[in-house]
Amino acid sequence: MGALFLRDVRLGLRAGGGALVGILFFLAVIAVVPFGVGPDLKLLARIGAAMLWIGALLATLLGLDRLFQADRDDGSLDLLIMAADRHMLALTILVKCLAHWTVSVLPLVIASPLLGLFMNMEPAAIGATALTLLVGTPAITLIGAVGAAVAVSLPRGGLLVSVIILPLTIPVLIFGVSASYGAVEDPAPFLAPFLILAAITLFFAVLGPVAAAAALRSSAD
Amino acid sequence: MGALFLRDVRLGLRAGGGALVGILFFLAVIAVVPFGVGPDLKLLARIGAAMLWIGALLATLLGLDRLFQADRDDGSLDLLIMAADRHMLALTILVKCLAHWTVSVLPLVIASPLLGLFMNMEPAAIGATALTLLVGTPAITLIGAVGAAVAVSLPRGGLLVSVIILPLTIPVLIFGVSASYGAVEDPAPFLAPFLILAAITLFFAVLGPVAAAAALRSSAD
Amino acid sequence: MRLIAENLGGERGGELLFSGLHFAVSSGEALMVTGPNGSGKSTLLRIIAGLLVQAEGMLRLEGTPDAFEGLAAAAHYLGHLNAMKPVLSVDENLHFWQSFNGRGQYSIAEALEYVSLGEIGHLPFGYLSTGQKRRVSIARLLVSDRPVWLLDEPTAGLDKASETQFTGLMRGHLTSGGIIVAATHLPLGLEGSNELALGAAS
Amino acid sequence: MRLIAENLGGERGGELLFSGLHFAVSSGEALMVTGPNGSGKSTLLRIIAGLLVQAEGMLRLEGTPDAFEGLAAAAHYLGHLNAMKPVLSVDENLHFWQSFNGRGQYSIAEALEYVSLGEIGHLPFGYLSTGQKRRVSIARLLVSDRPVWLLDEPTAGLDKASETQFTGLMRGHLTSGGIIVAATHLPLGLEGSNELALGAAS
Amino acid sequence: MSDAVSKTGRWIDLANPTRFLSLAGGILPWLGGLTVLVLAIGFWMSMNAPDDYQQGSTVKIMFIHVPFAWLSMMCYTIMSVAALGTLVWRHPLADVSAKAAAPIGAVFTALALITGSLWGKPMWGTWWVWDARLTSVFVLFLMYLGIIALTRAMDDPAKSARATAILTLVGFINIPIIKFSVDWWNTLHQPASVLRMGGSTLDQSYLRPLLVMAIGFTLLFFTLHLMAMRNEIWRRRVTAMRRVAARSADRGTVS
Amino acid sequence: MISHTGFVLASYGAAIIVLAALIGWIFIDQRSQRQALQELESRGVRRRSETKMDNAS
Ligand code: HEM
Ligand SMILES: Nc1ncnc2c1ncn2[C@@H]1O[C@H](COP(=O)(O)OP(=O)(O)OP(=O)(O)O)[C@@H](O)[C@H]1O
Ligand SMILES: Nc1ncnc2c1ncn2[C@@H]1O[C@H](COP(=O)(O)OP(=O)(O)OP(=O)(O)O)[C@@H](O)[C@H]1O
Ligand SMILES: [Mg+2]
Ligand SMILES: [Mg+2]
Repeated sequence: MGALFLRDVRLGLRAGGGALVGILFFLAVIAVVPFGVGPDLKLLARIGAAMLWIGALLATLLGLDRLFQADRDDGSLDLLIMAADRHMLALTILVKCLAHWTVSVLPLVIASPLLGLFMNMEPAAIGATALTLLVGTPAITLIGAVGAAVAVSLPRGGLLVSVIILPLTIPVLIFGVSASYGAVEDPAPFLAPFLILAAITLFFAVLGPVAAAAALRSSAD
Repeated sequence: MGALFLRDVRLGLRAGGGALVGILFFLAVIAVVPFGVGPDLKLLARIGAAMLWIGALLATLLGLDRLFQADRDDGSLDLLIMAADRHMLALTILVKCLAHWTVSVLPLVIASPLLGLFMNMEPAAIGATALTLLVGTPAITLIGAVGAAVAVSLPRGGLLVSVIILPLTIPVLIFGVSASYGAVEDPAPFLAPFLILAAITLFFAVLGPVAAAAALRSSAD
Repeated sequence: MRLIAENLGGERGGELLFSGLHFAVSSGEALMVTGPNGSGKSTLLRIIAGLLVQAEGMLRLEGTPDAFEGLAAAAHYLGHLNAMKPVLSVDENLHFWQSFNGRGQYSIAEALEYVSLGEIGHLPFGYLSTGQKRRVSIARLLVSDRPVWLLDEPTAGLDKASETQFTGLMRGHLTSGGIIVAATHLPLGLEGSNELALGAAS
Repeated sequence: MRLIAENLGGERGGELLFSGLHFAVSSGEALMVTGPNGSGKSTLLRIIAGLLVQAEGMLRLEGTPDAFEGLAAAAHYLGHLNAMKPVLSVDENLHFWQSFNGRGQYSIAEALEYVSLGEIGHLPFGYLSTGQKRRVSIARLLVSDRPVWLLDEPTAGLDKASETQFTGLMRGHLTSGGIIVAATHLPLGLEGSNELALGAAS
Repeated sequence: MSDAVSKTGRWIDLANPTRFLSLAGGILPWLGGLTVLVLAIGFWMSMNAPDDYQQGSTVKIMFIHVPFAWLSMMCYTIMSVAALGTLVWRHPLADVSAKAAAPIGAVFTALALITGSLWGKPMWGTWWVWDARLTSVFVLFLMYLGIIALTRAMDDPAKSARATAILTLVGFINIPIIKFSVDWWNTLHQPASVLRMGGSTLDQSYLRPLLVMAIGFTLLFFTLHLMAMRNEIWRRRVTAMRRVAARSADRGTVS
Repeated sequence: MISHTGFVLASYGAAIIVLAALIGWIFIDQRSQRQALQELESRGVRRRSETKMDNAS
């Protein structure tokens, strides 16, 4: 399993440039919002957490559709499926998701405090947002894995995978953003939505790989 | 050339699930936003244009990296390059870009007024945004084509692409968004950024394919 | 150990390609699946590998060694595709499959030596010629142990010397008690192997 | 028409694979390029097709027919990859290459008939078996006219019947004044063709 | 069906598409007739319902809005059960049922959205707000469309069946969110007043036409669903027969 | 009380139009599938499973 993780991380770094595309897209999102909101720094600070979350959510979608496609195209997927007795397929998928998250999403999480500064957010809000991103974004990747597995036999699943995934990621977004706000605004609680967010991630850490495994198994032909 | 356009459009539609998927994707992206920033209609109206542009950027980027990769992986690219005497390679690339834009981005541009309504935008802002999207998004595709061509020629050039090419898309985004705002907010001008946007598109309509052709020619191996 | 198929049928896109197949392959034996293009050779191999579900009939491996549970776990599958990543080096590719499938009799260097690619391990897989790629794929069979080898046109693209070498490898696998099922258009040079001819199709 | 190479050398990754090649192939002649894996057969074909630049020497096509300018424009290249899209139907794939490369002597239906895939045109290309895919690729050579055929292991995956059929197609192309350069490990059944043996490599 | 067929055999019989077709053919005219009758009565009753002292005549929108909203959720639930049927029992009709239901569900959801919007303008002063219930229904609509797009994108029904089933099941999470969104988040939208613990709080003069309309639209849904399932079975037969025809012609020319 | 007859009419109208379109589509689909089946059957094409099933019943 360690080997699979390493291979996927290497591939991501070497071939796709995944990390940077994500960050650049993230940057683009953050760069453009102030135009809309205008020079109102207060307002900017208020929607900062939301914009960071939306940016991270959308950036995660980039490249997610090829999560299994690439392995299918060169025949690796067959062998991964055949090894299901040794390595439970769901676990294999979990590891692949982790690798994707490490390469494509973790850099965003690390960069988010910096962007929070750009958005004039308070330190507490920045910290809370980074923390919620760290805890919440894996859920997006895990949900995405289901979409990627369902659409694996479509050579250009890109948009379709996003369409399938996005509605399902909305709860993650809601709780992520509300936890970030909870850290600064008084009546709103932080812990409750944060715990729900963690629970969602754990829930999809089980459901996502299992559902994706079922989809992949039926896709083999 | 007509045949190439048709083939690529067909591929995009068939493999990705049809033209509707593009619109659906946009709908899903826009639906995500109110969850993040909250149901504040005023605020939504203000960031509406920015969100529409971000959605369009994301849709363009999804799958753009595979513009030539897919053709290379199945050997078509060799034959397209060999036919350079019959069909100038830059023209071939332009047609491929057009097809990609038609399938992945045009539906979004057409759907954008509807989404503007959802975001509670003013009629003038909606019209301006749709117009800037129509004029500006081809530039993103054309810039992306250069990146895709470089990525094909350098198997480990993924990073390079995102560092060199993608930042070029940010000016497009910024001029697009500021032109959209110029149409409604008084002190901001509309025409100046709009003309710059058009100029960028025209500029890359020439430079993009030529640069991509050069990269592809040197890539064949 | 015995691979047994009873009344096996395979379909593609709702259409039965073959049916009522009976065969049994014991330790040390090889089965050559032959037939014209589109007759279902690859389909049969993928059914044995557990990647497709049979339309009818039964398939089982009797006397599986303890280390493996089930047919798929006990089988190496060498399909048309090489299952290697072009941007990773040959060593990295093989190393991954070795760690993933479990360490075998041979080390990576030894396995590469067996397919005469001793000095090529550091090159990205994508830089190899067709035949060299196929040989790296064959080396994958050596770096992990599996008693059953399912080979789909294994010698496509190999030169004469590599072909004989590969025949030697297969012989070695058989004498050490393995089973081989191979789909092929070209004779693989294994004397005394059984042949299963699939029906004619377009 | 005459394809002439003088002192031709080819390299890969900075390493000279072959050098000082001299050959000339006239209308109606075939040249078989042979050699072990990695000896540079595919490299040579890609150089002739203009997809790679030669390291040294000269290459030219004398007496090119008027319709074509330059060697690359006058050549059909059949590489290892089939250059077809799995999601499009066979007909759509062939139709695209026909429109892109120019209409030839045969219609798509006729070309498919020539490779015995007459009724398969409506199926998505991805549904075909390996040999059927290769045969569709061969049909691509027929739907547009090119005097020079560059074939890289054209018969890989073909069954016996299709192989003979393909030999017939090549004969037809030669008698109508074409040129064939083929890289191959297996005899293609063209008697009287010249052979170019490339040096030994790993 | 002969008398010999026992009750326990019925379900197995239904698994057979041919039996299903003949059964559907028998039921459909009656079901269709009943639908028209109930809908006509419901329409008449709702036209004669008194105006609300607060909402005026717009309360009449309720008689269609609420059934559409209910049906949009029911249809997804049916599809989820069918998805279980595909995945667990591999029932051959389950996939047909799910695939046929999706467009109908999408239409009912769209109508719930449209009538809701048309009600919202006079009541709330806006066509649309991004509150929890409205948005979750919108998400449901998107999910219907996503499922339709997925089934259309794959041409092999056997392959798309399981993929779609998995997606449907994962998306079922949304249904409880829609149902309870009004309780979990305080929103503009009405909380449940008909289907709730402790009995309905709605006045009889509105409850009766509403229930009749709801029954009528439910009957309409089942009629259309049966017809669409029948079409889907026929469509699959046509594709299978076309393939066989092509193949046999193939054999004829080649060997 | 203000009456909003326009909105009521619009919502009933929209419902009727959309439902009519759905029903129409289903009927058109039904006709085309039936025609295709009849055309194939008249050409003598049979499904593979049909023979089995006919024997069984
Ligand atoms: C686009 C906007 C709307 C959407 C998507 C929507 C959605 C729904 C849904 C899903 C239900 C079923 C709830 C359940 O069974 O628990 C429902 C019921 C209902 N809606 Fe709406 N609605 C919308 C607008 C409105 C408006 C504007 C009103 C009136 C002011 C309204 C009044 C009601 C009422 C009275 C019920 C019945 C609740 C019950 O008795 O259970 N809706 N709506
Ligand atoms: N993914 C698929 N979907 C539907 N049909 C397929 C698929 N793959 C193959 N087929 C069909 O199944 C039949 C058998 O294919 P298969 O690959 O098993 O043949 P084969 O005997 O291996 O042929 P070859 O010698 O060309 O490799 C072919 O007619 C092919 O069209
Ligand atoms: N893209 C590439 N980059 C660098 N080196 C390459 C590349 N492709 C091939 N080579 C190297 O060039 C040499 C010749 O490759 P080529 O494909 O021409 O061999 P070949 O004669 O066609 O062999 P085969 O019989 O296996 O097809 C090989 O040693 C290979 O490693
Ligand atoms: Mg095969
Ligand atoms: Mg070669």
